[in-house]
Amino acid sequence: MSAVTLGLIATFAPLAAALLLWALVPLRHRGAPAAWVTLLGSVIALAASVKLVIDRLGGAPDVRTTIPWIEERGRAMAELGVQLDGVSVPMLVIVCLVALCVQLFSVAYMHDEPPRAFGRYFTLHALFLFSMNVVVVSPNLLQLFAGWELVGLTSYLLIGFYFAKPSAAQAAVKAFWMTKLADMGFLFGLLVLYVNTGGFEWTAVPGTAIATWVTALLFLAVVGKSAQFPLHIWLPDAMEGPTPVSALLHAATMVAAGVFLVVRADPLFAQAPATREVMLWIGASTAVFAAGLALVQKDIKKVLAFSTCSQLGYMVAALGAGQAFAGFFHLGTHAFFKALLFLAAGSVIHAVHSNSLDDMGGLRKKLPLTTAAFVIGALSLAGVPGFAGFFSKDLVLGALEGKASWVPWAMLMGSAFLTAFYMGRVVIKAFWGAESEKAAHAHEGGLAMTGPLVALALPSLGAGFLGGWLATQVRAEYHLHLGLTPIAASAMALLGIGAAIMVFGKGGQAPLVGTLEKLDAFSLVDKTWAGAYRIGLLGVSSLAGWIDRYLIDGLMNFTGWAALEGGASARKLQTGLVRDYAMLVVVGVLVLVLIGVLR
Amino acid sequence: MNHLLATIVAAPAIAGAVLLVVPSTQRLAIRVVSLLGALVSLGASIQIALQYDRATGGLQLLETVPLVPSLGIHLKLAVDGWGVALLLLTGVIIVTGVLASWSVERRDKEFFLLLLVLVAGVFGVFVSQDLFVFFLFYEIAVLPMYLLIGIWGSSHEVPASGPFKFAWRRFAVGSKEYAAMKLTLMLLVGSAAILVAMFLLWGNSGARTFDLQVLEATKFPIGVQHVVFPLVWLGFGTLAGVFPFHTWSPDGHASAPTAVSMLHAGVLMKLGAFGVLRIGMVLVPDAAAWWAPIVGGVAVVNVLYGALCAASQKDLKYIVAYSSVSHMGVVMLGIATLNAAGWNGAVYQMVAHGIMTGLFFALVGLVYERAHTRAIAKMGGFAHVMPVVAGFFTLACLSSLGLPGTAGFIAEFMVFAGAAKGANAWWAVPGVLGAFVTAVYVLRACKAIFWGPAPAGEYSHLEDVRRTEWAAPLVLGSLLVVFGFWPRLLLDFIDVASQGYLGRLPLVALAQVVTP
Amino acid sequence: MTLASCLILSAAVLCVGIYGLLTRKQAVAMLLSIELMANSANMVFASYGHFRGGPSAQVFVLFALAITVAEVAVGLALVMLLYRRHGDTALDLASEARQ
Amino acid sequence: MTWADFDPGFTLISLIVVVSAFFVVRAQNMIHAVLWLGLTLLGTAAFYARLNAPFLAGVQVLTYVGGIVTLMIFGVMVTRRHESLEAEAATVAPERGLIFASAIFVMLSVVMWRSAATIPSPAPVASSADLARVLLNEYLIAFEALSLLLLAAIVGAVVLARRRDLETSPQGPVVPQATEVQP
Repeated sequence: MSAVTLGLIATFAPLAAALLLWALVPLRHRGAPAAWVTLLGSVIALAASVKLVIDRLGGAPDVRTTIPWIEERGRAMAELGVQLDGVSVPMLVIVCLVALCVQLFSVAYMHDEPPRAFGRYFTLHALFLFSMNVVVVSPNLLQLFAGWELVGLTSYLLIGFYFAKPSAAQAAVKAFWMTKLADMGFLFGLLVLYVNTGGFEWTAVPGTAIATWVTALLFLAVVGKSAQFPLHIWLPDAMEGPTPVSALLHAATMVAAGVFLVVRADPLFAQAPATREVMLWIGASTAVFAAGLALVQKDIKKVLAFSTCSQLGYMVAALGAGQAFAGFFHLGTHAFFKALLFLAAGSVIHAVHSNSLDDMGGLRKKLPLTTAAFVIGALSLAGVPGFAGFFSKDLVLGALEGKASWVPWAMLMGSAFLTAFYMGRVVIKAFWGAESEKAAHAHEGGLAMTGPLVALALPSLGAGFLGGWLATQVRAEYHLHLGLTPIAASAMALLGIGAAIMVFGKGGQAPLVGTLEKLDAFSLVDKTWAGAYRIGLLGVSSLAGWIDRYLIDGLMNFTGWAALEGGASARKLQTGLVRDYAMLVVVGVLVLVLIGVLR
Repeated sequence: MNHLLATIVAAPAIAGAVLLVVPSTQRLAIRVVSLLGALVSLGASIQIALQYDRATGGLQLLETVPLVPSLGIHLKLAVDGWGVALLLLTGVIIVTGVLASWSVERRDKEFFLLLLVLVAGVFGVFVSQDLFVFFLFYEIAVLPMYLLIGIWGSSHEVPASGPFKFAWRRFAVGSKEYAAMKLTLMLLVGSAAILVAMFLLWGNSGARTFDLQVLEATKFPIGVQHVVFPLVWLGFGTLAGVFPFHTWSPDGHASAPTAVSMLHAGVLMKLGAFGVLRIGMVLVPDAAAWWAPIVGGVAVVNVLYGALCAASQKDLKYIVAYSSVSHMGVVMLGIATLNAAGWNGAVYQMVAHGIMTGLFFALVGLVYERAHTRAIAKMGGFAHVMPVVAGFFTLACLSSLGLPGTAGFIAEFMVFAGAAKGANAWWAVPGVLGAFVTAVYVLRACKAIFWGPAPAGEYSHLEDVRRTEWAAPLVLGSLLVVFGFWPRLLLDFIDVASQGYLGRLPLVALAQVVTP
Repeated sequence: MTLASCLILSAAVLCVGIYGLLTRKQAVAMLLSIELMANSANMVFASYGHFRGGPSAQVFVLFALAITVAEVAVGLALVMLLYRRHGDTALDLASEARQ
Repeated sequence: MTWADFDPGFTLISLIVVVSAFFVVRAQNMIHAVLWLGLTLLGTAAFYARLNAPFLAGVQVLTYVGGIVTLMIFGVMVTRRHESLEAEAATVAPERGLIFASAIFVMLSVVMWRSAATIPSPAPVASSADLARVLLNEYLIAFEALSLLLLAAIVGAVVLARRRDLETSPQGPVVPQATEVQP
């Protein structure tokens, strides 16, 4: 099979599953069979993408095929297609693998849902995988945008999966609005690019000024999708969705689409140093800011959510530093260990029926496998040498080393410490310490739950060693070097873990926690956006509504009123007396004759 | 020469005539006859699309019958690419509209009769190539609306307020009679403007003919063009909801019964935009090029202002109605760009919005029929009892906000790309902002109606879609997605027509277009 | 006898008729005033006919006479109706048009 | 205009016509008013005779004086309210009428004076035979249309006047009048 066919299979197998489930209502309503259909689609997609990787290992070249999508004056204005190269093929594998693991996990995790909801859940999962693959294989920015919006849609629908809960409904809408707000940047960027280059190619060379505009606008969308400051507020709320959804969409793949976009559009971004500078700072500050907030969350999923923000900040900072490969590599390893962390957290939540860290404790005896998985994920996330996260984080930090300003580098170093520290907190609070009341009846889930954990733990351990191969794929330089950065980073990770054991091992509190908690509770960014929404949008819209009803339409009513009133007063001329009418005739004659005389 | 175009116009009219002799007690027969008339039209429109040669373009399937040769009036029917797309839209909407109004109780015979007359007029407009006949059909399409809303509509109250409060005592603002009267009067004022423009064209054509092809070939004096274009723009534009002559639309669509809202917002508003495009832009291109910045500026107001107004509404039907004002602004924006992308987008948006708003109104009608309320505040959690309605409503919302994969995206994207390429690139900014505001209000409404805890009390036993009600969501929903993924189904027709007509625009306007 | 004097005579008759129309209340009296005015119009016709020659003017007078007769017939019928309805012939009573 | 142009016959006719017309509109008694109208119409007939239009004069006497005046008298009698006739014949707003009537008179006089100045002198007389020829050739269609009008007037008058609660028979006076006018 040709590479294009395989790419198409990887993309459309999940869509076929989704369509099948959409059309065959009884199948969907049965529940369990729907899961198998979706899983089958994902397996096919994964198989196709693995075959692609094998082919590439065998030296298969990059391929790119397009067909016209939108036409203008008989010429293709927009195209759809498949581009399979060193960026999209590894990404395809990552996405399909994580998705398959998460779906498999979901079979057990969502077991208690009513069959209809279960079917809907898996239909949406299939749709998500399709949308994500559309993003991954897209040969141009327009198709990427289409997939981008579609993953946004599935994210919206999956966050709102428990739509009966008002908080979930609110979170879904909020996520959609925030990302849609940012996506306006994407659309504007596309328009600017189109006007100036006549296409949507990321290989275009429109000149620095235009490139800066385009990339700045695209980056706006990245800020929204990848939950960077100050548009990150939707991501913690998105944890209202089922935990596997958080693992797949809001940790491993969808939020990483922003990073993927920048990696893809690297040729464009390379022409816009100003944009990169902004990215560097925003990424670094998000990394620190989110890591700080992760420290004080009581909800295990929210810790992970803020951690995702923080790690995405790393990637964005690396991209800003001009090291697209570092960001991409971190994206890959992060996808594995963050999905692992979320699924392990899901396993915990499934066992204790609570999200709150306070309800957990001492779970390592009840849930040994989950504990092992979570710890592997946490160590990887913390960047302990040898784990996947170490290699990629080291690359990110190395990218920043030696930049004009050392501040971002220091910020990321600081947040590396914080990362290890807050992960240590979670591990200790959840798995060590005294056994909580709810933990008493906890037990491991079935094979469907543990299997994916194992499957994801392996790459979390070892994916770091694939960096070399990945670098050849994207034609980047990659070599491990022993310098200041790896040593400092390892030290930070170990220090953080040590500090966590020292502080939390005895049930203590970290310094500054009070301040951070207040900061978190106050949630300034959230309030600012809410205020902007209430005043800026609702206020203006009610004003517009009032104007339309009472001024514009009022004016129309006034016209009608004036006509009616005018008619009423004109009617007074109609006395009904023949004599008066006759007199009017006489007056008329008089006027006519007068005109005749004077002429 | 076959008679497909005559068939498409005549089928609803004949069905209407048959309805006259069907006794009003035969309720099923009435519906079946109406449905047959609609189905024949739909079939004919599909057949037309199949027979139309997309490679050649231009006017095809010509049929001519002289009516008043001494005045240059001919019943000349032919169809261009735009017409094909809009005929398909009309056919789909009328079939689903008839099925959606299956449960009309009161005076159903007259209801279906008027519906069929109306749709015959719509078909007539899209296929007539004689200005006089065009106008005649236009009026046939517009006028039944008065009765349809006045008799079968629904009323609500609008409290008196504002500087024109004193005018309220003259009208029952918000009642169906008020809505019907306002709609009819405003559209008739528009018609009067069109009539004047029409006779100006006729008088200055030299040939004393209403034949559109002859008029197209005529180079009108610039002075005449500058009088004709604003008349055509505002005359037809009133029907297309051009600010500030859009206020008939929210009240009219909110008061109208389901099928009528579907047809009116779905198809009739397009007549207005089609008129501006086909008469204004094509017949008087020099003035059109001069006026385009103004048309586009007003359209931008329409997009953003309509969206903001929709965001402030508390009545479900008003939200949908104002969204039409906003989306028709996108159409007018596309028209004003004066380039292929914009025009293609405008016509595509006509179809996309027609399907989308038809779906919206069909679903709103379903909800209203069951819950007996349109106030969003009273609803909540309806997805528990009517999941199918919720699903399709969400789909309509997504197309409305221009999500890729739905027809709305293709249309809006082309319009914005056209605007960005055109002389006034900034038009794209409020356009995209309008799409964002749309996202806010449609999803908020969607959440408020369908999401949340399962409804209790009187709403706990609302039924989901059943029997003929399936038609509108299923057909229109699928088309939204199909046209969203495979735009060439329609674009091939639209593009060939746009190419043909664009050649007529003066070079000044074309020179402003940045060609990459 | 000049054309001018003939015309001024007819103008005088016309104005007397107008005066009557404007001042009388009785329907019959108003009809009489109208008759005067019609008569004055006929006089103008006849005068011009005399001074410019040709039979056309006289033909028109004849026609006008016949039309006047028709008018009086219908007018009187209306007066009868008015009388039946209101028991009076004051035309002011027939002012329903105001409502 | 000199005394040589003074035409006593015309002056007399003028006086009769104007004065009697004045009494038509001023008479308190309606019967008197109708009779004054008869005198005006007779004066007009004499005027026609002086204008060399004897046929017109004849028709004037026959239809107007003979027909219309009779009809009017019937009308007055039928609709008469015995007890309050005098009061109802009263006039309203005589000043207004006077002002408008005299204004019109002044205007018309000016216009007519100017217009008359353009017509030089009396032209050859048209005989009754000429009249008949023109009437039945050139104006035949108008003539026939007129008979149709009269028919319509008759029917209209009958329809209007005839009611179920019939007290008097109004057809009587109308029908002979209509037949009488046929020349």
